[in-house]
Amino acid sequence: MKRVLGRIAGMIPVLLGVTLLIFILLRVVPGDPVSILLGEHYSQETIDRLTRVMDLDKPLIQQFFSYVGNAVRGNLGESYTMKRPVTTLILQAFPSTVKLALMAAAIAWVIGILAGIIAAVRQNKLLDHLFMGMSLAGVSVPIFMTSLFLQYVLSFKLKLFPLTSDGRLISLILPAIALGWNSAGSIARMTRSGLIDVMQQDYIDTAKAKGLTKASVILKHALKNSMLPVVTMMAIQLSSMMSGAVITESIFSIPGIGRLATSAIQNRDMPLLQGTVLFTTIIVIIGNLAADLLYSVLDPRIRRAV
Amino acid sequence: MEKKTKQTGIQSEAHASDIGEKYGWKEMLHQMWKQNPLAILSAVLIIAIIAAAVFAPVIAPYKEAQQDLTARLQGPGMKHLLGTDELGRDVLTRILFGARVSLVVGIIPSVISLIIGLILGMIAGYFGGAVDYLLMRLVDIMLAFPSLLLSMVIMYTLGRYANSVICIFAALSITGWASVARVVRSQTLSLKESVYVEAARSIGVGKFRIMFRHIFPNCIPSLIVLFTLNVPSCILSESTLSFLGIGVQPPAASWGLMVNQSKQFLFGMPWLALAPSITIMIVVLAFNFLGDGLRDILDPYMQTR
Amino acid sequence: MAKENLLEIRDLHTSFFTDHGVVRAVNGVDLDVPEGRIVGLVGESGCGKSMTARSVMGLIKSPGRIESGSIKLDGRELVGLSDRELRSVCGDDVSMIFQEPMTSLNPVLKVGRQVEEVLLVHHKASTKEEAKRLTVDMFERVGIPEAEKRMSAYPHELSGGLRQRVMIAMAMVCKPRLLIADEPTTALDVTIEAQILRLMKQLCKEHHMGILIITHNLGVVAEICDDVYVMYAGRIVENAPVFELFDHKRHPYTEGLMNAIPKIGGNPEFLSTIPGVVPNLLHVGDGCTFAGRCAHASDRCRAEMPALYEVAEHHTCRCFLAEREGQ
Amino acid sequence: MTSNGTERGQVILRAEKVTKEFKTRKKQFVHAVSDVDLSLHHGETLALVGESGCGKSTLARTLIHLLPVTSGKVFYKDQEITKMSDRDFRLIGQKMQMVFQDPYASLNPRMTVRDIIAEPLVTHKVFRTKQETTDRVLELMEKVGVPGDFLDRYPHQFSGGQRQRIGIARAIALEPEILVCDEPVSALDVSVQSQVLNLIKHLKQDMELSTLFIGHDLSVINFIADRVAVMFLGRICEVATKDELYSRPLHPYTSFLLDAIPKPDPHLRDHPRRYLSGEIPSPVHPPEGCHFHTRCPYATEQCKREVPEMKDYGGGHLAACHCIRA
Repeated sequence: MKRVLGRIAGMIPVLLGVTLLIFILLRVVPGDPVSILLGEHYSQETIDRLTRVMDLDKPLIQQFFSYVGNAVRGNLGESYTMKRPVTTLILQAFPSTVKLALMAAAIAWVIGILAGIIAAVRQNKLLDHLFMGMSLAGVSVPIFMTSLFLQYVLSFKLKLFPLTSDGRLISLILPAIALGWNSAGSIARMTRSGLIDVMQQDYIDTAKAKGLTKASVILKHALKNSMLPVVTMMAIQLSSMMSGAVITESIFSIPGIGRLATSAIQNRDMPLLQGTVLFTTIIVIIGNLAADLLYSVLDPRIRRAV
Repeated sequence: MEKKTKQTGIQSEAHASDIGEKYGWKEMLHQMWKQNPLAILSAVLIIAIIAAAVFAPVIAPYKEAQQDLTARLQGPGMKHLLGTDELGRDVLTRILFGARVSLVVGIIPSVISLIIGLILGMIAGYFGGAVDYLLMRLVDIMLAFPSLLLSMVIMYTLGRYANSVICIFAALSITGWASVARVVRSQTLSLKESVYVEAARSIGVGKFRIMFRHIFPNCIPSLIVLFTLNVPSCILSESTLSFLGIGVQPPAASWGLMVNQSKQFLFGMPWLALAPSITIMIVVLAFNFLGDGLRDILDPYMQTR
Repeated sequence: MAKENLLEIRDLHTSFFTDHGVVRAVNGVDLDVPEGRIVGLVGESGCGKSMTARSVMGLIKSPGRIESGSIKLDGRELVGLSDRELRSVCGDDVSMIFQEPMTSLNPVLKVGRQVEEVLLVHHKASTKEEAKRLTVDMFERVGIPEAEKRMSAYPHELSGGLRQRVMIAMAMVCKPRLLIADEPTTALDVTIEAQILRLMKQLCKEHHMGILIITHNLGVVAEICDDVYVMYAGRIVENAPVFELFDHKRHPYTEGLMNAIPKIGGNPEFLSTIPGVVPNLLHVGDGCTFAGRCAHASDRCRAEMPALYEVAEHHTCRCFLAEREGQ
Repeated sequence: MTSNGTERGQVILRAEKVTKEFKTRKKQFVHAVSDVDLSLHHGETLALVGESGCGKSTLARTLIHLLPVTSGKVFYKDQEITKMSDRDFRLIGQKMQMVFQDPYASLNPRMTVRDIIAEPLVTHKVFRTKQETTDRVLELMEKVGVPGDFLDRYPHQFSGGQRQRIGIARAIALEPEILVCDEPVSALDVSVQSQVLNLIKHLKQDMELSTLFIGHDLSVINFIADRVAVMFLGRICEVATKDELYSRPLHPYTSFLLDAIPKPDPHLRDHPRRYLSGEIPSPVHPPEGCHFHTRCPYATEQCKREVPEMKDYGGGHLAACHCIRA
């Protein structure tokens, strides 16, 4: 418990750093937000008034702290273009992204781990080469390409799935496959190398000498040890999945966080961009924390050391 | 060799009399060819693509921006091997010229992030203490961002001031150095504890000499591997940014941008999107195969990404 | 001495097919372990002693494999058995303990469970409760204090000596006929080593089992073995009961080895040494593998491999010098 | 080569109440070395013996300034070196060199033998030209018995014994006065071990080295040492000349240790011997009083409370035990 609290406390500087970094990156564009807000025709007077209202005349550090203060209370400002609170927009978009990410993660984990185990067991045999080639291809193919390919073949040509998202789960299957395919590759490679590494350990010899057959050696002794590093992989996967969601959501027109981010960039909507990036990053940090804690629950060497 | 003998449990003491063997790069290439011919083939392919990019003006069938408005959106044929786009530009020519942008964008940010990551990682690992703490929190912060979103933010900010290719360099370097720093730091930490570094200290070798003579050379194998695996991920990031329309800006051409421009014709003329996509895939795959092969040879203990 | 042989190894060849060539790690080894005796297999690292033991347990890793020969346990041939058949023997009739107690136990499983598992696999216990009871009992027998409590410890929570005791408990819990111990005390401190050796001796006596100890330490051999095999570069070079071997060593290698170790009591100015290094098993010629380091080597030694000649009762030696003496 | 006019038998390195603690990640302290007094005389080989984790390697490292002490003082001749900065220590440091346990790990795999042996010479700018350095390296290689043709080979091309010879060549390159050998033969095979032990003994005689030899194998120490210090859990419990110690051990731990060694003579196997029971206590929570009392069959109430003082039992035979009746 102490460890959990310690880890949560350790998150705070990272969270502040993340906020500060986004803030600096976005606010080095002076005066910009106002002109975007007003469009083509405006007077100097209006600019000044708006600048004051939006705190843009205050020193940056003060702006930062008022932004953090507001953010903690759930207020991420108001979108320029949609004229609605950023928090509301994000909370509306979030469920779609969660659904997409969960489906993609399920696909990635099931395929990745199974392929990894089979490849490790059949090391240097045909199946191993086949799976590893496929997973390397999975890592190497741009997500937009998988997405466009699936869209063209399965939706456009074969008409098995809707072309774009319509809110039904079935319309999320293709984007989830496109997104999960990529992660499945890295998970399979990690699982394979982890399992092969564990199979070289002395205690595997012990297990064989005890009289366990190959299958039970793998299931009872090797798998748990080799899954430990894969758990840490979850966090990294979460981060890249969030990146991938931006692309798939854009291609399949899913009204999720990624869509929000792309449209914020296209419309130069600074508060919206700031809000979505901050929000996704926090999700990733929480994911990291969860993976870390899970790791320490699974590994007795860490668990008992507390 | 070392690895093999370890596996078989026959220690090197048994091989004492074959002191004559030397392991030069030729031996290594030979071994790699035996173990992993795909990696060598990939290296050849990469060299060929780099050459094609360099000599694009010579080998391309048309001029870089040559438009033929009478032959727009043609399918693959004899005159245009891979067809033409909506402005009647030859797709093959564009891919060849696009290779210049895509490869440069793949390589330069990798070099920059490698250098930054190496320096900061070594400093953090070797000096430890507060420096290490601060640098590692910075790395945590950088790694917490989904990289595409961070690049998007950087493109958003810098996009108005600089050429889009320069912006991509910046964006990919800023997002790329942190993972390099983390690997270098952990290597430095373990090397710092190694007996031969202690031996050097016992002789009286100074800190900086230890860093350059003992720690840095032992990091090189993983740096080579990191570099070969960073290039494809930069190429992927660039193509993704360009695909979303916030990367390379026309008239410059990159493979990602070509896919972006052909998106609107996807259902009618899929080959337009297919050609640059497949090019990206092949190049990235080649780099990944090479990186994998190099890792097996140079650094059997490095974890998969 | 006419006891029944528990383990009979005949002309065993185990080789590794590496990229650089074939390494003949075990090159025609004959070895017997009779019931109720402790047999030592000594040699320096890389001589193939561990590979001999691992061949028995089917633990040779790729690119190695048993090429030919026979390994009989209680008259039953082990070479050529399927994985499933071999596994039903291992841990039950024959079991093994390893050199590194630190890495030989699974770090994420409780030690109690790791021992219970052997009983369940070999159907020596029908319920988990029974397995647990037998395990606690075994823990007490091998001298693990607070056995009940230690059952739920993880390996990293135990000291090296205790871990090795857990390994021994694991190996003994099914009451095997034969125990193979691969450098069981090398990683331990002397005071702990003495405890473990005493335990093994006692177990051998109580269970009337055979023990094969693989070691490089002649002290350990002198301490607990009844019969000794000396191995060099993949071959047995000398075999004799322990007193016979130490009192009437015949092979120049055995002699060199015994003279090379510093002894308490003796105060030589310098130690006698065996010149040179162990030959590379990748390139062994036709002659005696020890010829390059042997002071008595003749042209014949360099051209031809001597056979094992019987020099006394139960004492064989692979050397042309012994051939002459033996006749 | 009588170094700086130091006489044989004079104290060259001395530890005074040296204590070394390490902080673990859990903010506990590992008491690696506690209150150790020890002196190394010129020209002698002093062996430091004990089981793993007793602090013998740590003690040796603090003596030659490789590790800072937590408290206490170390003197080189009459100069205190404990608080010297690395820069100030440079000159004295040349006089103290070390040979490491693991010949596989102690040589940088990416340096050639030439670079490895030349490193101390280059670091301390002993020679002006490369040729002079190379000549010296070749001379050193000959001295330790590594053929000069192997100058540009890498460590992985050598056997363990040869690597250890290279490590020794590196350590004697600066003609040190003090050589610390940290279990230099425990990773080697028996036939190679004797070669390396002979080499160390030769060099010691040739170069008038004062040697601190760390080991756990009492028979190796019997061969190489003049005097022996026995350590248990961070404290020295007995110091005596080799002959004294082996024939008349005073501290119970020493005699148990001597009893425990498996002797390479089967005729001795049935001699009555005593077994030390129990395990070595943790250096994080060492027992109160005498550290050995938890395993000692003779322990009294006094042993559980008071740390025994080191007493001289004649002829420089020191022991720290409450139960010795002199």
